[in-house]
Amino acid sequence: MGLPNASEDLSSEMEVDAFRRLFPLRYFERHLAESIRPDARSLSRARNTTISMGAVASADGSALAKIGSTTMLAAIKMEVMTPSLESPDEGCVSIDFHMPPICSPLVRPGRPAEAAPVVAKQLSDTISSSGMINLKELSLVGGKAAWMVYLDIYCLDADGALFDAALLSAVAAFSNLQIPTVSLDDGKIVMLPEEQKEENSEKEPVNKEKRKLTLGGIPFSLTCILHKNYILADPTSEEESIMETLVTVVLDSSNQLVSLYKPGGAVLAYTSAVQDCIALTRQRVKELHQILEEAISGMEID
Amino acid sequence: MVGLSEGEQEFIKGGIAQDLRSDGRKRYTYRPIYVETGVIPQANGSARVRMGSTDVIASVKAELGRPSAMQPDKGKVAIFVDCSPTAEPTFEGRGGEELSAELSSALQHCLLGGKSGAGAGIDLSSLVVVEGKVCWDLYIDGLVISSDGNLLDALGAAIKAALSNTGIPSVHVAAEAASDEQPEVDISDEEFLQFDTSGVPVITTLTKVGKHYIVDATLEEESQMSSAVSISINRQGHICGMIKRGGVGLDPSVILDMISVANFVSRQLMDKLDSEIAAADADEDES
Amino acid sequence: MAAKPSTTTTAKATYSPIDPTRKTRPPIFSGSDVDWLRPDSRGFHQCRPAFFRTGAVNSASGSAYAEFGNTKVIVSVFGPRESKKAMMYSNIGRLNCNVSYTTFATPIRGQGSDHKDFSSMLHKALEGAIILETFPKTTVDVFALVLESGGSIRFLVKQVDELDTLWFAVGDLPVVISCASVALADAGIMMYDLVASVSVSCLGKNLLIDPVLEEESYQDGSLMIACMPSRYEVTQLTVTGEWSTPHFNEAMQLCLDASAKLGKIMRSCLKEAASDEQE
Amino acid sequence: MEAKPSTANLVDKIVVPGDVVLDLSSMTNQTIKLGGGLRQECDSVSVIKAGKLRFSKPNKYWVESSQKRYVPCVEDTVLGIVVDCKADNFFVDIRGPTIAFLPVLAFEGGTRRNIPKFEIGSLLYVRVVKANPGMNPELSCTDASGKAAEFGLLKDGYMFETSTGLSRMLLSSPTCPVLEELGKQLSFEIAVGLNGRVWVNAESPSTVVLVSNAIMNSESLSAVQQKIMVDKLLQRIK
Amino acid sequence: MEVDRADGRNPNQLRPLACSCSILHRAHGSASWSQGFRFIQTSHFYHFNLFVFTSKCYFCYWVGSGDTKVLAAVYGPKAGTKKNENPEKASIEVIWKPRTGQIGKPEKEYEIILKRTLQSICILTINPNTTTSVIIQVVHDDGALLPCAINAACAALVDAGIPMKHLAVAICCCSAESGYCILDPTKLEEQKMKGFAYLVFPNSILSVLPEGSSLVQGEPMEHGIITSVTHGAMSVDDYFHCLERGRAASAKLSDFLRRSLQSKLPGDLSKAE
Repeated sequence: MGLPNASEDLSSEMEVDAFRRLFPLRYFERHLAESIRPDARSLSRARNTTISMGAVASADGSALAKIGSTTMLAAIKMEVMTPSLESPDEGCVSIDFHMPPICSPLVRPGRPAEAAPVVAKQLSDTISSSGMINLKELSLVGGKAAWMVYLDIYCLDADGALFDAALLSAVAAFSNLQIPTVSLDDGKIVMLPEEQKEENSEKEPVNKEKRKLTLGGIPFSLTCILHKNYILADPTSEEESIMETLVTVVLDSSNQLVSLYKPGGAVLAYTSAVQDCIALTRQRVKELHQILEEAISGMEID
Repeated sequence: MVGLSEGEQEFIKGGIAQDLRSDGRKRYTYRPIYVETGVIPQANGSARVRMGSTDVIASVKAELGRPSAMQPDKGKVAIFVDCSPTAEPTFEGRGGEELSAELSSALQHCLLGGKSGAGAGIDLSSLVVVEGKVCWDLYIDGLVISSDGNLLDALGAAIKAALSNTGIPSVHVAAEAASDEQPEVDISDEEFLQFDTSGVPVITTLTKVGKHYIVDATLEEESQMSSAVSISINRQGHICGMIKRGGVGLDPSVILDMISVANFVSRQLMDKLDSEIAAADADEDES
Repeated sequence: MAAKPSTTTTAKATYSPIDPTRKTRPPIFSGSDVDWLRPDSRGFHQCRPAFFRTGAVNSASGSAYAEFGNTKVIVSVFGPRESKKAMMYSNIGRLNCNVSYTTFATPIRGQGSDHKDFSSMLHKALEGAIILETFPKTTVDVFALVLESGGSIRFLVKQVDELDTLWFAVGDLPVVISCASVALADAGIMMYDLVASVSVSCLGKNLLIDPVLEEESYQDGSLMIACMPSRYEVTQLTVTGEWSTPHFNEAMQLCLDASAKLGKIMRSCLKEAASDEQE
Repeated sequence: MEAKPSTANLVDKIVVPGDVVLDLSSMTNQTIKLGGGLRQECDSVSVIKAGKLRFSKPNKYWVESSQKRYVPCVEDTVLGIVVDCKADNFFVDIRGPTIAFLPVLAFEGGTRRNIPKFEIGSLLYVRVVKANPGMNPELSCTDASGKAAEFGLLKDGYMFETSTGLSRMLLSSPTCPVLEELGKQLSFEIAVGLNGRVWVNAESPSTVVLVSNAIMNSESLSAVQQKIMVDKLLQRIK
Repeated sequence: MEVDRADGRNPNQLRPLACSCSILHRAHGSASWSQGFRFIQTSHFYHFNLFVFTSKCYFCYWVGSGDTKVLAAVYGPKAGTKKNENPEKASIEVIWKPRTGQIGKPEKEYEIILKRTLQSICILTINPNTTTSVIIQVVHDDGALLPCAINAACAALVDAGIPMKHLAVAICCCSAESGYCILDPTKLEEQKMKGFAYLVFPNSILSVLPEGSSLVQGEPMEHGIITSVTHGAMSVDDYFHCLERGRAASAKLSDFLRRSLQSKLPGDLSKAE
């Protein structure tokens, strides 16, 4: 550490805030040398994470996930479709990720953020790779009708680790999903009106039992920054902009590797670093699993 | 946009304060209004209205459509305004879009009434042919040819004149078809139904310059406004819509005062407009 | 019959299985029918419970979250910052507003697009309250996202026919306006006063304050006011439907009183946030 | 893998980015000059552009490569085209990432009173005097001592664009075979800019055409091949 | 053999490679890169193929095997950077042109991955406030498209003379249910397999430094991952297995890349003695 640098000398004279803005990298490296981060976290510590279920009343399933101040709102809407000929007894899941202009000063209306389609693609890849959702469960009437699941995730506040928060909110929204009871009416699927649910007179619901999806291996992810020999878990957007090498590891609950995503970056990832990232993710998966369980049980008590 | 020197600005403001505007009018006097009807033969109805250098055309086109699920006993009306680049070079391309959208939405507010249809200038139930199945869709298009202020009032007047000029073909419905099929209809080429336009309101825009407000502001006067309130009022003196432009806040009592002024002024405007429309229709019949 | 359009007119081959028969017919009530209960069992002159919170979005200069019953809105304020387009020199600041909806804001999944009309109405309601002279040459961006709309059937209608879009649903706009002014205050933008906005629906002879969208779709007329409560000035005013002058006066007074109350709630929310900060 | 390379046996060989060509820790007390395409990283020197590693005694190393794009470098002589005239500067296109500035006073004895007039589109033979990253490069029409030397406007003639490698080859000493052979039989004027622009002028247009073709053909030919190619061309006009 | 591949390759065998540089006249640098041959489609191409890697016998052998082929063109450095880019560094812009149709989400993702990968191998501080555009045209896609595009882009950047820290070689490894893994899959194989990983490594370099001095964390520099993108679930061990195979293959690839770059440069320039 400590290449002779002009900023080194200045740092004692300058105000902390000015130093942070002018020499962000050195500011961070000073912290890293002490194994601490500016927000008082240790290097491997993720930010405080919360999930609240059922945040959107008008959706069939929804959740709000917060990692630090990164906030994601995921909501699921179910629609009916005719399944394709290739897979007549499967439904379909369509995942979209939105970054509205409210979430970050870099996004302007009319111009979608560059990161949005990439995160959306990553999410749908991850969810389909993990096999969390059995598309066969989404079938209503074989070959005739199946559920089309629209999952929309809105980033309400972008402060780093967008993918982690988005995946968490998506997973939580799926565990919150209540499939509406529907009945067959004239060859068309319609929703059973509330008041008829008990009486159940003429129309028999086609999906009486299947009100919840059974989720397979649930994927959880952790994004880490590689910088020199340091590994920083769960970066903020400030950290992401200063140290550009990111590694996102997705593991499912049985510790299968669902994705290891490292798009370039100045730092090369060697075997040991990859192993360290995976180990950190293993721990994080346990944490997130517990947080999710608590959120679900909290929902049931209400 | 209007570029005015400070002297000119003061002149306009001072004139209004003394009730003598730069073109010699008083605060509540309109510029002379000329109405011409039937200017577009292809349309079901059309009219051209000139107020000073402001020049607009409105046309009404009727097409058979299907009533909305929410209101099976009503026809549908849509209003669109287009700003021609002849009025202002900056309207070229997408330049006029913002103004067009603002005018369209203001006209919809002022002429089409509430959701249930109450207060609508146009009786939407008269447009239904077969309830729930066939109705007339009215497409009202406004075109701004030359702009010298007070576009909203001019467009409102032009639409009123165009509607009075509109003939809707009478329709004969063939024998009742099965309940969920579209009935066959026969449109007559000769018989036309005339619209009752007595309920159509007129729009009066009161532009506040300094402490006073004026009607029928020119472009130069509009550039000096602090805010403007457009009030649409019908024959009964009821308010049919209102919209405010310009950022500066208004005291509620001023708004109430404006309404009473508008009530008074609009009656004159409506009489003037009716006589102009009658004269124009007579002209058209002769020719 | 009525459910048909959603499949025939939309491009995608999916539809929402909302039961068409469930649509409740308008609660027909005459002028004397004053005891009729509103869907959310409020009194006619009673607003929905309003809740504001500042600092909803960390990365914005200022932000606020508002919840009025089912209507949930987030507004972020960015700036004053460099103007986006290379625009003409201006010795006063610019205000740029944008309102958009999430795809799940309405019962039927929408497109989640920008709402041009609301954007320009929001702009008009706010510009009179902001002291634009304090940030020359720069822009303040006010972006609003409606997370959930107050339960509307408007978008169902929208799919049926393009012509119906001209029906104006003002429901969420007062919430957006009030929330935006709290967000502006949170961002430290200089303002003459907060802007509180309230709307009133007229059903028959009754006036319903702060209508939900179900009520709005059966209304005979509507009045929306955005005003600066302390200065007692109206910055924006929209009226549709037929009103006699006394009726109009009554509605306006109702709105002004309600916005004064709303203004107090907004003020106390800001005060709370400020005192929290000091501690 | 082949035997471990040493600097000596890498010289005149093709190297690609990332290759480490010098180990400074084993070369203490030596001064080395690094040319284009090399970069020092702590104790080693690595390659950043693909090309042939060159060494000239006593201590110069560089990577010789050829590109279609020119990146300005101080003391390069280039051919520029005037694209605009402003009060203080001529704007000159030198095939670089940005337009270069030629101050109106950067001429021999240049004063405010005798500003030269160049029309837009005129071709100039100029020298790069400043090439700082992030700034437009600055040109001059004088040599280091302030003399006009051969710099200035190129009238008439024909200008064509080649790769930077070819123009460097044309400027190398001893004179490159193609110019050598042409010069033996024809008389012509030539100006070569390191930015890959070559200007040729001669009495008869046919000579200009021949010379330019010979030069353009000579890229990627060996010395012997160049001679044969020039001979063939010359025979054709005889 | 553990597995039969449709085209008769063994699991560690790559499809034959071909690379040619400077194929586009107007671009400042360009390259085409193909993995596998399609005899009929590509025959017209050899007119300007300066470098031909393959021999006749390959042709007979590989007819029928699919090929993935990508053209890359580089323009720049051009003046100025876009908004939101750091003007103190050079910026790299990647434009992905699919073979047919519009650019969609997968292509957007490719663009970003490619951009980040190229950013990490180029030296961005030498030409600040400039933009270098890399245009990727997909000619044919039969599996391992992104690695193919990365290789092509890297060759094109070298051709344009953009300053680079080192080269990059990209490879696709598939992992199957039973734990074995195959290299450079065709599209069919990609779809059949449990999961696959796109891996990008630095090329193996010539170095005058003493043996072992370039080790980082006990591993040679070229074993560090520049980019890793995986699809499908696999066990962690499978991933490391892929990594190992990929590294072995990347040595071959980087040899090939070096040879094709060497042949592009004129054999000897002025040194006529």
